[in-house]
Amino acid sequence: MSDSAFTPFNRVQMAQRAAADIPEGWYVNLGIGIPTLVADHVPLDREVIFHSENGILGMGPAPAKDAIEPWLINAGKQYITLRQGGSICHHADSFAMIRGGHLDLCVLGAFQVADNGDIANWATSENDTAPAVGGAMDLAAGAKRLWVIMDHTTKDGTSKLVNKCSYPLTAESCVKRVYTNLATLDVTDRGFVVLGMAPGLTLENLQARTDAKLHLPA
Amino acid sequence: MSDSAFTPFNRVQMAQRAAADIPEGWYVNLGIGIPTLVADHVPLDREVIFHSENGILGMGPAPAKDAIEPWLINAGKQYITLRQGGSICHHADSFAMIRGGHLDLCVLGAFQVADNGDIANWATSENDTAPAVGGAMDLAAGAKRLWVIMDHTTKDGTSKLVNKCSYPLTAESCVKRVYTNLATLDVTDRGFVVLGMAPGLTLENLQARTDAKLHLPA
Amino acid sequence: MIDKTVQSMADAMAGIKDGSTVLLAGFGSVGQPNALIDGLIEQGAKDLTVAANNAGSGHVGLARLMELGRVRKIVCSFPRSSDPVVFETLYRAGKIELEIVPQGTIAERIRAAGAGVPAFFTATGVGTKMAVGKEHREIDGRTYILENALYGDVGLVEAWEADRWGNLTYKLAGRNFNPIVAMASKLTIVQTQHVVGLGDIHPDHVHTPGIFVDRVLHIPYGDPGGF
Amino acid sequence: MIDKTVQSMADAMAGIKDGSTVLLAGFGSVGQPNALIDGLIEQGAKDLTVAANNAGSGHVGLARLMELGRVRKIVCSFPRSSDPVVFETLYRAGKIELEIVPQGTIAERIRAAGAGVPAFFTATGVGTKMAVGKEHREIDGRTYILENALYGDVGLVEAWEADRWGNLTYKLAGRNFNPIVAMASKLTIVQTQHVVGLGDIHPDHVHTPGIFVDRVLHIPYGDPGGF
Repeated sequence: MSDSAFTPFNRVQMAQRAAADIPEGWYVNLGIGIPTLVADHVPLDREVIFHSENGILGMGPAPAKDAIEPWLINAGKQYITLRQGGSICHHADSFAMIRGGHLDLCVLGAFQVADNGDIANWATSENDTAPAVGGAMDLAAGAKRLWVIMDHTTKDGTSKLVNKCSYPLTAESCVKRVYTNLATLDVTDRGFVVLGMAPGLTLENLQARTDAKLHLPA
Repeated sequence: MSDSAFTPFNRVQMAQRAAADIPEGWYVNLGIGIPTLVADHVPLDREVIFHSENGILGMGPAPAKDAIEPWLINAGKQYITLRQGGSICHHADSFAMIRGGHLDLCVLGAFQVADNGDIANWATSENDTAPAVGGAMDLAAGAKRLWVIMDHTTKDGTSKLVNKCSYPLTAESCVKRVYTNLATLDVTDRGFVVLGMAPGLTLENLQARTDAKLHLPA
Repeated sequence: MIDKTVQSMADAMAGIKDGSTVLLAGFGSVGQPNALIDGLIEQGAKDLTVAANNAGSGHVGLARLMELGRVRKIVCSFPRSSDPVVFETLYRAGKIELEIVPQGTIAERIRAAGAGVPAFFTATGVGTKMAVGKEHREIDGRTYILENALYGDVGLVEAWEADRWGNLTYKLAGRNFNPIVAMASKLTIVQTQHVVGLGDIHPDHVHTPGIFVDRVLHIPYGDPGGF
Repeated sequence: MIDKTVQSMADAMAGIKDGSTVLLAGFGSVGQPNALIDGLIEQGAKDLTVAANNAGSGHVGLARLMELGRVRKIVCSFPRSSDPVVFETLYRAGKIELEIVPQGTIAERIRAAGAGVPAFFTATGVGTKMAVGKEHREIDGRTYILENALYGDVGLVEAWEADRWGNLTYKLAGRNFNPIVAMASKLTIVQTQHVVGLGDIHPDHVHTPGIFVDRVLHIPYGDPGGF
């Protein structure tokens, strides 16, 4: 396989692309890692209401170092701010928001996404010692939409967009869109549909890096 | 059957006897009717915390007419006061208190109580048109203890303490004590045990008015 | 800018369809969205299933909606009231369906609908008519029955304060079913006594976060008059 | 006069038995009853099952309790932490049992225990390792699994304010698991930053009503230091 010249998206660009697709008024939970960066690219005057599993609705940007409120942390245990209009609830109510289908969107990282929308993002082996699931299964199964932001392949070039997840599942048939460093793809009844690619990349080159079959929009 | 002279308890005395048996610190829900009177006979300095199904904990006495708070009503839709230390919660949390076994006591009226603790207090016929159950089934099944205050017999002399309820059940095997206008009785593994009787009444006379078999304390 | 406030009753009621399930908060006349019920009467949706604690009183509000033949079925715990003539007349004539549910079961079923719990076991009603035809199960030595979530297509709520994000507070016994009705309904419509600025409600004091609210209409009627 | 405040850690911990299930509130180091965990270490109960969001960090608090061999089983969603060495060492050595539960499922299981719901259906975990061996059921076209309530013999809670009836408030993210742990535990023990007079907490602002609280110990430590 010969590569033509192309420029993969960097982490910030991946977050920016997802951020650009979030309309005002959505209730959104962002997972740890690149998904967390998404919030930085939603302008404050486009009101998107960020949720954190530990009972926070209406998270704002990170605080200045001299303005930390020690009683305000997010699910990643980072200090946060609360926007005007933000509110607090207990853990069961917070997960009622998630599990009751009230979040418009959740953005998670993943190890693998299958072309039927299955996601694996919490353990890399069936025999993982002491795997940590946190709120990922609730978010994946509960949010109205699940988007994934992840690299297109592992460091050794193995595709993370697969026909069938080999890692333990987080949830079945729930991913709606994937933002990778190479492309943006929707998960549809036909499988992965390519919405956009990194500059200079061809569909052929993208397919060469992808286990799952890629489609163009109908 | 010939009656010896005796003086049945009146409604206030029935309420007083139950009130005297409630220790400080109990969380108590009082049903509509005579049970509501119980609160009037618990002195305020013996702190008993009264609960109402509509999310009220810490009900105080009825308000003076010129001091009504129109946003404070109880489950019987009467104006109430809230004691210092009182609190409000929503209906599901209020019934979580009931159904989760957090109330020390519920006092209800009843049509019939059986000697296995079954209670019938919400409908007088299997074919009742539009029977109204309210919170009675939750309270009967959920409270740690259920006491009943009721007349010993119907107006025509039919015993309300029975071997088996003929009216539709509210809950099974949950009544622990019954205060009637003739006696106080515990419901035990042996059935009804008479703890006290109206002045002048004999056990023989009480049994003559009672379908269920009466026992004396062991 | 998110602004869930609407300026007219017509906007508040827009889109409610025939055949909807409407969850109605309130207990007694406290915390009851009377203006919205009148709005629903005006709006015209019919063939409704209405879940509420009781089945209306007199000839106003829910009773009026039933009297107009717009309610196919009522789900409630206590159909009696000070003046239940409308309900009783319809019920005896076989013109309205009734599902009686213990008050705690109805509250928990509504909360379950909001929390993503489609069904749960409960001890309430075991051994009674309420348990007939329901799945029974013994768990740790006690018998329980299975109850289903009660979802609303529409929820009508009365708040004390609301902001433009739809954050709500309630006043005293006005809270009752309101927070769970808001959670359980696809379209939650709120009438509020006060509209306040964003941030005016302390984050620790919000009773219903805006995520559960779709539309807010300002109806500053003052105190409830009676029952 | 009801007075749930206790004057010493020994009084707060009195009667906790070997073999108890202990529900531990807190998320990160916020709203976490650190003093009570130290009290439990001192008190000596062993063979404990501990349910918490994670499995301790460093060699203090829950990690210390585990390191002392007092925890038979841990129920949590996220056993990893910045320094999970104690848990991982015990776990690899087969000296501690682990039950991994999705965070929302653990929260709902705890709430269910407090609310009289012994079991409920949920979509979380369907199709995953979490669903293995659990009852599956299709309801309205979606598959759910059955989860059981998670009851505490003892619940450890941190509050911001408490009064002598045991009414509590929490500060911001300090709320987290605290209200549901209080609901679900037979013996709920609270450490509070502030003891306030009865009536000082507005009835509309009480987060945990005293009915869910047994003992209150005043531990005014100030702000949490970090994670």
